[in-house]
Amino acid sequence: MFWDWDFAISITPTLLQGLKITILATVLGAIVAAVLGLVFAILRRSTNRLISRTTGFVVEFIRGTPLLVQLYFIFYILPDFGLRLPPLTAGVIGMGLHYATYFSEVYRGGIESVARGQWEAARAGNLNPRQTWVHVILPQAIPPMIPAMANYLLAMFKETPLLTAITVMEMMSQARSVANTSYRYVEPMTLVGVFFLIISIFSVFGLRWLERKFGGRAR
Amino acid sequence: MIRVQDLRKSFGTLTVIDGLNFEVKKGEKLALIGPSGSGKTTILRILMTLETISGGRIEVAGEPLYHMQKNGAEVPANEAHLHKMRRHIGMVFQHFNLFPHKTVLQNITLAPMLTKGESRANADKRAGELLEMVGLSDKAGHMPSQLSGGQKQRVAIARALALNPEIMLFDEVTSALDPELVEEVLIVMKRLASETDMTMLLVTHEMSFASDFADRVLFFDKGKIVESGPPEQIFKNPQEERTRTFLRKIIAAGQHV
Amino acid sequence: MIRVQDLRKSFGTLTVIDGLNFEVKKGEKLALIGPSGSGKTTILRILMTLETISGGRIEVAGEPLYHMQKNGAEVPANEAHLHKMRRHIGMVFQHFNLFPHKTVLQNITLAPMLTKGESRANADKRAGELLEMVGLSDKAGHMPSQLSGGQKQRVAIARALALNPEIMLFDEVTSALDPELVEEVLIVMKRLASETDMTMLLVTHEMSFASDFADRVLFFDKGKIVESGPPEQIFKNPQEERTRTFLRKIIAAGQHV
Amino acid sequence: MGDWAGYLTLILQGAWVTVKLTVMGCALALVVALIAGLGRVSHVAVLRWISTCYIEFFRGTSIFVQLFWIYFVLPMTGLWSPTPMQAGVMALGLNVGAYGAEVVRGAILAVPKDQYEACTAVNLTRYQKMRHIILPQALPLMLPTFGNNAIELLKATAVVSLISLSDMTFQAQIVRSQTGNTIFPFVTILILYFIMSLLISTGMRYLERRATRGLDGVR
Amino acid sequence: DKLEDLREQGFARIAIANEPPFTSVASDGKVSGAGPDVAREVFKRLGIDDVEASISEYGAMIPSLQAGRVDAVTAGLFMKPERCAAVAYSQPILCDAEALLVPAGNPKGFESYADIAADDSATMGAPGGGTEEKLALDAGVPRDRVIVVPDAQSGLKMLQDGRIDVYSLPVLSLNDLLAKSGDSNLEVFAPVKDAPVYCDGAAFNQRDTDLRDAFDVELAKLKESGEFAAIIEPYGFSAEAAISTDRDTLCAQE
Ligand SMILES: Nc1ncnc2c1ncn2[C@@H]1O[C@H](COP(=O)(O)OP(=O)(O)OP(=O)(O)O)[C@@H](O)[C@H]1O
Ligand SMILES: Nc1ncnc2c1ncn2[C@@H]1O[C@H](COP(=O)(O)OP(=O)(O)OP(=O)(O)O)[C@@H](O)[C@H]1O
Ligand SMILES: [Mg+2]
Ligand SMILES: [Mg+2]
Repeated sequence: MFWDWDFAISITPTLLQGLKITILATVLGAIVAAVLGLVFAILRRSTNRLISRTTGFVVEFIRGTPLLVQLYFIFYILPDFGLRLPPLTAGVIGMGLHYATYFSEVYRGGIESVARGQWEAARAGNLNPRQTWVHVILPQAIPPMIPAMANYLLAMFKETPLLTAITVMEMMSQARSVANTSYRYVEPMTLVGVFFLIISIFSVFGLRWLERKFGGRAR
Repeated sequence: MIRVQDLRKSFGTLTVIDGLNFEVKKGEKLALIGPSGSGKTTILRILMTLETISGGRIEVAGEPLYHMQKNGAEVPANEAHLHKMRRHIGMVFQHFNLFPHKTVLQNITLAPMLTKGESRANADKRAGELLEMVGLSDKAGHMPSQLSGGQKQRVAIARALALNPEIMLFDEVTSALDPELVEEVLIVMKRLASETDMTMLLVTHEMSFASDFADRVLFFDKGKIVESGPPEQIFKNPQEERTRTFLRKIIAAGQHV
Repeated sequence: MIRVQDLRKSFGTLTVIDGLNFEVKKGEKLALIGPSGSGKTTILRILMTLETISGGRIEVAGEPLYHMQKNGAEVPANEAHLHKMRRHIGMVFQHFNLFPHKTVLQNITLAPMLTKGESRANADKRAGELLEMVGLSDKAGHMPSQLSGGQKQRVAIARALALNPEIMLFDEVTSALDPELVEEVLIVMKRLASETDMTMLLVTHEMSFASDFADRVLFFDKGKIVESGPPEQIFKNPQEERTRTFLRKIIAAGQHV
Repeated sequence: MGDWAGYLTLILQGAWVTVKLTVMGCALALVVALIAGLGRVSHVAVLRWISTCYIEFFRGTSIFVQLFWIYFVLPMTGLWSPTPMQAGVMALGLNVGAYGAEVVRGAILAVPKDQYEACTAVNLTRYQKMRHIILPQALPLMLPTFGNNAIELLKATAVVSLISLSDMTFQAQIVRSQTGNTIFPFVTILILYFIMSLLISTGMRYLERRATRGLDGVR
Repeated sequence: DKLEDLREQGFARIAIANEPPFTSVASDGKVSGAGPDVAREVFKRLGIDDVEASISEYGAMIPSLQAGRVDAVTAGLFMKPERCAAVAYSQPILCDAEALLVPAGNPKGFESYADIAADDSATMGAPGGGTEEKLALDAGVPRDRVIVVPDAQSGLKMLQDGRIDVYSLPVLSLNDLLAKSGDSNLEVFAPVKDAPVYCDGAAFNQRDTDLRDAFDVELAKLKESGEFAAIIEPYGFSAEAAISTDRDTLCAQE
């Protein structure tokens, strides 16, 4: 017997419960990533070599090592140094930190995509740096970033199963828990795959729309 | 109005301008001509403070541009000094550089409102007059992307004029335009030259226009002034061999002067 | 050599060419002039099979270009037919479109070796002759990025000639060049026009060059031929009001014809 | 607590598995990315369709689910029963290959239209055009993103520990439970991952320099 | 015939858990522990010279068996009715009772899973898909107070960090864990009241009952000769417990 519909239907509410946590973790993580990413981007542009280099190293390190290991680190090792975070918080911070390194690149790309002539025209119009950023650069830099950011949001969504390792009951954990108690694996895992796929497919349509609207470049 | 003394400018190891001296009187219309890469754009960009200088001194309206007084000594200018000096100068770029996310009207009013604290009503009124002058009264609400090249360039001219600079710099304002659209911009420029007493520096490859427009022509080569004088002299009776060769080539390529 | 009948071309809802008819005889040199957006480029691109057509019929060297015989009926051409027909035609682009990752020599020899199976030795020899003709014998090993615009365009001409097409198409081959570099390209083109009996179609905004180069001039507007005739007639004594307005504007913008 | 040198050897054995997974996964990803990327821009509708489905499917679902299907569900269908190493390489290669395919497509489309037209003007066939003109120019555009993708793949190898493949993260877990020490194994593998990702990015930069040699000033 | 295939091949693939003392991995990578040692011995007697052990997480063991990725699981996978329905067990091998790891002095006085259920603020850690999780849920501990912990070391750490109040595993597992940690602030409470004693067996694919039966024959001989006790007792397991019960009893025990 390969597939049991009744069983599949009976576990769906449990999985949807997990899906809620998955989405919560994704959205909160993305907010952290967006804010921290901007901080990284600004620090990396700093004229102080020490600050920009150090930030560069930290960013490279975080980006070069697996999120799974970072999550273990945050959840199981940081308490030794007096920082005990609840699972979801640890997960949000871990994912946010990891993806902030990607977001910082997006910010950089967005800012660099503004034509040099725009900086010069602002200067010729005698705007000061703050006015240049607010009225000329950012309004042009942000729209092309949106598709790339949405892309990373989707990537974060798909990485939430890692949170299992730090006891967050997201969708994949729920599925494994169901599987482990029922000894049926095909239904929960396939359902999880289907949920991921459905959300991704809708997101892809959303992304295409964003790309059309803001005409940016994807990953 | 402008005095350039021993100006030097290098990009890395490449020296683009090497010991340049010239003066421009108030209200004078100057055309800068010369082969590609001779440093014409660079000079305008330096006057607009879009570059830094490597040596020498520039005075604009009686004050040093890249230097300032501090405790009696002359030190490199800081951003505040540059900001003050830029009020004297406006520039129109080859590729217009309009703000693509603002309407035509906003492009013109943005800087006056932000840098001079003008009220929206005043800024709008002045922008209306300028659009009238460049013949684009009906385009105030359009986005730049809805305009043709010639129209964009006329908006760019209006934008630069909106700040009422005493000196205007024009860098090949027609060379990115389709030939048929060139005329409408040149008409505006000629009118501007004859109607105002602004000081104007114009870089161009259109010899006949340079000749119509300018009181004086500077012929550049390799970051130096080879020859300077009224248009009749430079175009009809050039003294230097280098100038003659340049003009011969230009004429062979189909332009008349 | 070329016969265009009732040609129509639309981009979406925009009809760019609408019922165009003309013929070009073997060896004829034709200049296509007209305002921006009139469809000049589009015609050349259609002849080079870079576009599809929306209606009408074109014959090149006696065979239909966009149609072919199949079981006695005329059907739209397939890629194989287009590939065969393209052997008659070469094109030089406004922006040269050299292959940036190949040397000058490779740019010229690539197509003969790949499409005609020429040996490297033969292809190199012919490339040498062509480079000689365009005055660039010493640049064979250079990369395109090391050349000036004028040199690039001369290489592009040599590349197109290497395939020995019977028809050559030139689309504003000098308009992306610095004025000083225009001449060297025009010299090559004039020589080409006088020395070979290739059929040539030239789109240009340089009226004096069109007048020197062409046996016949077609003046286009809005995808239609407004007037056609020998250069003396078109430039000195145009029959149509539209032609006169166009020429007036061009002359006002600084060109002579 | 014991014999650190011995446990370090265990981790290094895991590191070797990680290296093998990364190298083979990248090789597979590269091949798949080229095929699917070319399929995406093919003029044959069916090929475009198949490539799109593959890409959207593997980008749309999470690598955990893919790994699970390949390792547990595929054998149940009786078609093929991959070893853990094969399953890991397949999941990683197909997953990252789907992202790579979009990079290939993007790079091919980023070659200016002019170049395609010049090919038609000198009458090259479709194959000759791709082989001699488009791909050689697209390659330098792909390399930086491929470098990032390779690092993504390296990090993703950590998830194969979920199918009991003794990679570096898995070995760290074993050392952790055998010794009761958490910091030692995790710090060790963090450093090892970082070294590996540095090697990848350095290697890619070298390749990039080679591929763009002579192309300077073109773009 | 599966047995013949394995003999020819010269080794059997077994899944083991990363859970001392059921299994242990030496610093040279060699696998030992009570489960693998018994399996190795029995397979040897069946003419299969060697076993190839792969460490799995609990959740992956039964799928591995069903997908034919391993020939047997000898990992402290206790017999329970659902599992007996999913796999073919041998006769019992390792028996252990459930235990609780709690702060020293057992401040909350937990002695059974029902005690945990009764304390609204108590959270309990257990491995995902393990017996303990099921027992706790059956005793009325709500789902959100049973934290699924990825591995024993993480469970210990969470207890030390105060993230959970109690961590439950079989007695010997907890003893080993506590000994390795050397943490005097914790203690093991064993056995858990009202919790049955469980025994594992070697688990086979249900298609391979022949192999299972052959395994049982050799296992019985091993038990009789006393060699069985010699293998498992050094790890702390009781041979008597395994010999005095059988598969059918255990599979019926809820
Ligand atoms: N930012 C820069 N970095 C390096 N070199 C530069 C830079 N800007 C200009 N140059 C070089 O300085 C020289 C002069 O350039 P400039 O643009 O002033 O010439 P130009 O006379 O305006 O030429 P054109 O007629 O082509 O516009 C050229 O050789 C150019 O390559
Ligand atoms: N790919 C396209 N999609 C939509 N419209 C197009 C496309 N190519 C050309 N057009 C339109 O077709 C018309 C004719 O264009 P074409 O380039 O042939 O003009 P042209 O005579 O060569 O002008 P120019 O002198 O500016 O080169 C223009 O209105 C142009 O906007
Ligand atoms: Mg310039
Ligand atoms: Mg054109």
